[in-house]
Amino acid sequence: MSDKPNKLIENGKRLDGRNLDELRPIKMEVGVLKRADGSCYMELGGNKAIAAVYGPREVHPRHLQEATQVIIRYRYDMASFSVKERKRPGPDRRSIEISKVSREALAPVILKEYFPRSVIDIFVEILQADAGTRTVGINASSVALADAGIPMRGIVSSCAVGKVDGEIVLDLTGQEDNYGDADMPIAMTQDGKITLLQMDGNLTKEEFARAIELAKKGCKQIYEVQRSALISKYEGVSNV
Amino acid sequence: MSDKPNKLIENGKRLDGRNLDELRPIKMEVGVLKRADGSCYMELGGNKAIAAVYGPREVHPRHLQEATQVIIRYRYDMASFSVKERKRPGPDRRSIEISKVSREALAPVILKEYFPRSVIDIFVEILQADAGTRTVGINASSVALADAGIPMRGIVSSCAVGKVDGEIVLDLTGQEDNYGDADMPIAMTQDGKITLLQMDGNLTKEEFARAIELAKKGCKQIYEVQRSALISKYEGVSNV
Amino acid sequence: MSDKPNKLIENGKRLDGRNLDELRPIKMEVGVLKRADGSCYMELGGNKAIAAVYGPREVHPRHLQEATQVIIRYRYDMASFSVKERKRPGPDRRSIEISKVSREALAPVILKEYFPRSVIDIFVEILQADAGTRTVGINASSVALADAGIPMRGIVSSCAVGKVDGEIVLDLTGQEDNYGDADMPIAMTQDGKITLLQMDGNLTKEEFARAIELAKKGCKQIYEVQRSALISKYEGVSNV
Amino acid sequence: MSEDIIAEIKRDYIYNLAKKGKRVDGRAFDEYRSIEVETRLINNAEGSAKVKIGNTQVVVGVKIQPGKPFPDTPGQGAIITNAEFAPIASPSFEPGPPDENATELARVVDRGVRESGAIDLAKLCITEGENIWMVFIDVYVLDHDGNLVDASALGAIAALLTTKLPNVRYGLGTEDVPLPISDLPVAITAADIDGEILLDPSLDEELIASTLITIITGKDGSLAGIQKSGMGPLTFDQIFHITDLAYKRAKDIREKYLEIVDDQIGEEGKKD
Amino acid sequence: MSEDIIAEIKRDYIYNLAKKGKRVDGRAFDEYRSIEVETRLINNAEGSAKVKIGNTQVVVGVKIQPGKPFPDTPGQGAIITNAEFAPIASPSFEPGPPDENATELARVVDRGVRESGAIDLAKLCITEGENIWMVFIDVYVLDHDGNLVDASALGAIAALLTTKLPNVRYGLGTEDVPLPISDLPVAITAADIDGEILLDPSLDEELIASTLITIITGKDGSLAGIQKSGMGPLTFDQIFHITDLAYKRAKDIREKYLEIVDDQIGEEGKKD
Amino acid sequence: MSEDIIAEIKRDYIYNLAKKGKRVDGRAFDEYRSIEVETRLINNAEGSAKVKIGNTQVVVGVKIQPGKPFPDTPGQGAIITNAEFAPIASPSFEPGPPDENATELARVVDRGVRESGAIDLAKLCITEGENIWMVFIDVYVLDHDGNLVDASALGAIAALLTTKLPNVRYGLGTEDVPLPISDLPVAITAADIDGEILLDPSLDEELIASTLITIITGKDGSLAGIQKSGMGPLTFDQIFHITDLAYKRAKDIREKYLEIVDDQIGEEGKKD
Repeated sequence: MSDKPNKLIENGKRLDGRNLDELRPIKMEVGVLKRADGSCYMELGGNKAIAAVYGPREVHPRHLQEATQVIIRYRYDMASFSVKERKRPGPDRRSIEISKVSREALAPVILKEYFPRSVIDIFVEILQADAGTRTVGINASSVALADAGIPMRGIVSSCAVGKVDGEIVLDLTGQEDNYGDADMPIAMTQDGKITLLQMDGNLTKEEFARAIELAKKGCKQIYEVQRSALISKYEGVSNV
Repeated sequence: MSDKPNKLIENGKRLDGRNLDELRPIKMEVGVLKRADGSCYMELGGNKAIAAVYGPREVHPRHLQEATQVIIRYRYDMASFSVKERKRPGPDRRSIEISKVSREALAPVILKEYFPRSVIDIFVEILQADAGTRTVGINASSVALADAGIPMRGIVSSCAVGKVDGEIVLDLTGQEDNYGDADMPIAMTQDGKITLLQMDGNLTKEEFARAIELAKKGCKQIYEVQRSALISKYEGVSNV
Repeated sequence: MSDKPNKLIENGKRLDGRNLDELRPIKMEVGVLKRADGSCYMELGGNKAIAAVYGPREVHPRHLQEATQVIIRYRYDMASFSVKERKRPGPDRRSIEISKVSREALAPVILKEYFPRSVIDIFVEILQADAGTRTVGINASSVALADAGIPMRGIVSSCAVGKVDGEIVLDLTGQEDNYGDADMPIAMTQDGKITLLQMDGNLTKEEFARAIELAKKGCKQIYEVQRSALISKYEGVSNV
Repeated sequence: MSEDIIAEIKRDYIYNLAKKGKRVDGRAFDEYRSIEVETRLINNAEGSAKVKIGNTQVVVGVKIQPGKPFPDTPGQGAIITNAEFAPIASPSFEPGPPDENATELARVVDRGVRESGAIDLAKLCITEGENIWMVFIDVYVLDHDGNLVDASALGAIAALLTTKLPNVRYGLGTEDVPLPISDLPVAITAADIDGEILLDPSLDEELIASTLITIITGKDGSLAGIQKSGMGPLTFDQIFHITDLAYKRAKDIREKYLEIVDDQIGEEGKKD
Repeated sequence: MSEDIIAEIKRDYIYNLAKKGKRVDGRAFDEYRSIEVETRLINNAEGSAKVKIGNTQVVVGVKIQPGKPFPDTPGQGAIITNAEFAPIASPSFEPGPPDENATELARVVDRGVRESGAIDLAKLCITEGENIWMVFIDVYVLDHDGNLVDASALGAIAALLTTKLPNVRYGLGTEDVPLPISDLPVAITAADIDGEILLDPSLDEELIASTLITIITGKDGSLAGIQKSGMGPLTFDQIFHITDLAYKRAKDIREKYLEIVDDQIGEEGKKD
Repeated sequence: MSEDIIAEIKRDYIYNLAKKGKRVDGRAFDEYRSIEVETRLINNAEGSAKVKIGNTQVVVGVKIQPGKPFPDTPGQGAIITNAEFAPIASPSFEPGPPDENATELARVVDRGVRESGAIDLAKLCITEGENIWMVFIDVYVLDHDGNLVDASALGAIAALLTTKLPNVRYGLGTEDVPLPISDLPVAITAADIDGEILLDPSLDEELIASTLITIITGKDGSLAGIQKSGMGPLTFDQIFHITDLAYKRAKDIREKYLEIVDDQIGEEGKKD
């Protein structure tokens, strides 16, 4: 890890030049994989990730089927080279937890009763990581689900907010996460239902309320990107 | 481990003040868990353990069922903090062997033909260990089986005998086990059938015969404790 | 490993006295195990291995069955003490690959459609290793399949060829493999179909052609040994 | 009647009660079941605690061993938190590594301890870059009747409060000193049953809840951790309501079950 | 119509086309699909490349870390190659260690790099017997439309060409220097469909092929590795035919996709 | 006729024979099948032996490597015993770690070697607290026709008798010296078939026995280990009867198969 800088915020600007309430640059492309039923590539600052959706398809073996609704599986995985210290391939406790909360973040918008006895698999591969990977995974998965034609009540959008040098900021970088005071990933629907909420660190109740407001703003911007990526796809034009 | 003391027996007394044929203090409580069908907590000197029984219940998947009798499973587990050096959680070769011989120690008294296609699970968690944990597990399990209402021909009682400083003694402590010459855990029914017998160390045939006699005496005492623990439970009074 | 010798070939002879186109001494015995349906023990120089065949028998669970043909499984395993540095028991990536290519080396001669919904298991245990173990495994398995009465189009024979001190040689020892320039295991049927071909190292196209010719010669000799081992078995006479 | 039908009837019953503002065991929505905390029950552990919340029962053991620091924190001790759903706790036990629920439990407990700054990791450095204290927090669930997170988090802090660094055993000093604990984070978990928010859910309540949310607060009332768990969404209003409740309830529990232990430790310290 | 029937029809179609000397996508038997190579796309890796062959897509990352040498090669660096069929690449993903196909893929890629002598392992020794560079080559398959071996092997070499030894990070020098690469091995894979030999098989072609064979050749045209994979036998004539084809095709690919990268690196080197 | 029916008939037959005091292969109840012991068959092992008892066949290899001592025994070597039911031995082979039967086999063999004091572990210390000899005893079952314990235990001691410490290889001396063996424990296993006690059970006999018991005795006739295995109970009288039988039979086997090896080693020692 790099050494701790003296200041992470100077004159209201962050080390990468962003304002406190500004997202990192985003790139999003739909349908990047041929074999998957739906897919989406997303960059958010230094994060690069691909989400793929397979299904709905029948569950085997049968005793795992659910009679009245579709099963949703989510597997978040970090490529071994996505981080500075090589990560041993395969799941660890962190990725197991992220897979669980990400699945729970997306499940509320999927019309599960449409596909009894079936399963929808959502796979996320993080190719390059720089804080906020779980939010990137959820955003890309949400679009990949739409790309796969899965019927949904809406799109889930996700971003992280946190506290850095005493300020509430949007979309932390790795450096801000390491030397900051709090990190709070959140996911929500367009109608303001929270489907993911985690927090690490230290926030007063007032800061928490401000962080939530900032997260709403961030998710709204993310939603616009998701929407235009999907439109570009259907117009046959890539927004890359 | 502590260093080896000069003598483990002095003037016919052991380092903890016991006579050669004396058990450590015992505490036994029945029905300590609400979720299990039967349960029992037992202390024997420095040992603390809980046994839980679940079942009989149907076996899944079906191809594992036995058509004419119940399957009995037994899982002995040591908590990571139960021993001086932290133990990595989960089974190791020692616990696999203990689980096997403990299952075989209890199976002979269970009326297995009453529950075809079913399974009875016996789980033992060792919270604190000081030699003799497998005997504690068997004693507590035997009572937990009764607490669960499993029909049995009798109660299995278990204790260890061994050789320390050349003497045959009952119920070895960890220190006596480490620096002694032989350790022999045994389990038996009230009518004198041996259902578990293991021995490590070195015994002449004459010592073996004496050890067996001492074990009979020890198991009889254990049985009385098991019996009164069960009576206390049914009288609605704890003997703790 | 031993240090690299100055020369591996001197005056057209190899360090163990063999000519360039000579196999190491072979010992082969059929039916060495009672429990297996077919078995074969083989020595090739410093290699010692046993192959066992079980089946054909029904596949469980059923969803693994193939409706029109038999499934063939092959498991190559090295005993922990078969090599200089103790090998941890169980499969590793090398043995997984060898098991795959060995299965594919034998499958073409087995009349698979004779036994739908069934499986044939081929197990190879390497007791002592000195280069060429996969060829020994295939040769012994081929004979064990015949011993088990599995209907086959022919016998598969296997040997390794390679380049050592610039020369194309037959059947490399461990030393020749370590300090040589190329190693090429090959398996073929009597009618000249190649069922296994792997190569490591460096060969010009001309050397490759010569190596293939030498391999043909080696496999022919192996075939004669396999044939006489089977004949000895049926004559009730061991050729050991 | 099959177990499924009984379960179905039970769920309807709990659901309908909740809609009337009631709970099966008569508690108010913001009321906890009775809590018991027992410390120092495991001699072989450097710290230990058993916590009961109603019928839920967990034992937490703390083991301390010297070890190598992580490359990126050469001057800091390490916390390793693990949760085992001991087979005795559950009829559906399957052997194998912890499943996603046990993993989540361990990580939420870990985060509470770590992010509240309850342990000053810099004080656990023995020799920078070479030797540090590793703090293993092992949670064993003995009986599961809901709300494992709060019981485990409370057990972890209670066990840590009674933990001593084993200087003598490892030849690093002439006496064992208490682990320095600087905050007393408390986890409060709420369940959402069709819009109603219930604290300290029982297992039956958890099974019909659409989602659970845990709020961890420190001594100064600030938030030290949050985890939403489960398929149901929550509104912003619900979340602010829960954080308010959590703050109050955490304060009660901290005073009643943790500060009392802390005071005992402090007095012993003076005696030494 | 069930998926099985569609698959059956498709297979018949490909088979019958092949018998007429044609392929579904109109390619000649010895023709590759379009190839794209992009390097240095992963900042956190010391080297990286993404390769597309038609719809097949792999990313290869190279990580370099100091480590202990193997006991029998105290003066040599180590190469550790791993292949992951990332779940996004396949509807039939099962969690767990790499299966036999991923294992074989990793080992064939590894052999191509190792046996061609592309990396001079002696130059990766830092302190004999104590400290060496470990080169981790990790192949992630993102989209699988056949011929993973050629894509992965090409990606591995392209990633290695752009790899720098992280001297600065590990305090072993004042600048990061390129990994010394001395050969540019290229893998060419052929499929046998009822006696017809097709290069660069698509996934559908692989599924009806009786066998696949990969030929790896180096810059000087010599063979550096061979792997036959699959249940079908091959004749000697087929093998000689394939090695001839492989040599030519490898030369084209090397010139077009690797030497260009190599030249760029060389020029940068001069600039430094 | 199905295999199950054949198995059923065979079991009845063995059972009825046993009630008449007879065995299928004509042996007396206290009689062993023919035993063969071959040593030094594996060049790459520091010691090895192959044992046949009837059709049962095991190979035991001993590997010796330097390693770190356990923290609580800094001045002692280590014994690590492992048993593999090699797939060739069994139609019901499943891949994975050793099952409970293989685990029990390994632990009983280990206990026989360890508890008899056959190996003086203090003599396997190279540098106290730092470097010791680790003795890996690996049992591979090649053919399973019952009584694996006796065959494996006999193989372990025979292999250990022929084991040399590889001083030269690890630069720890100028010659390899024999591993010091001070006892020759022998395991004798009995089966209880409806009250009848049969030594050296065949696989068919094991399958109908209610229980098995192994008695390990040392040179001086004392008991060095006992293991009861199986669901059936035993009476005290049965146990005393078996220990008497075991003592006698162990003496015969020790003289015939182990002391002869020991003498050979001794003579070689003199020659050196």
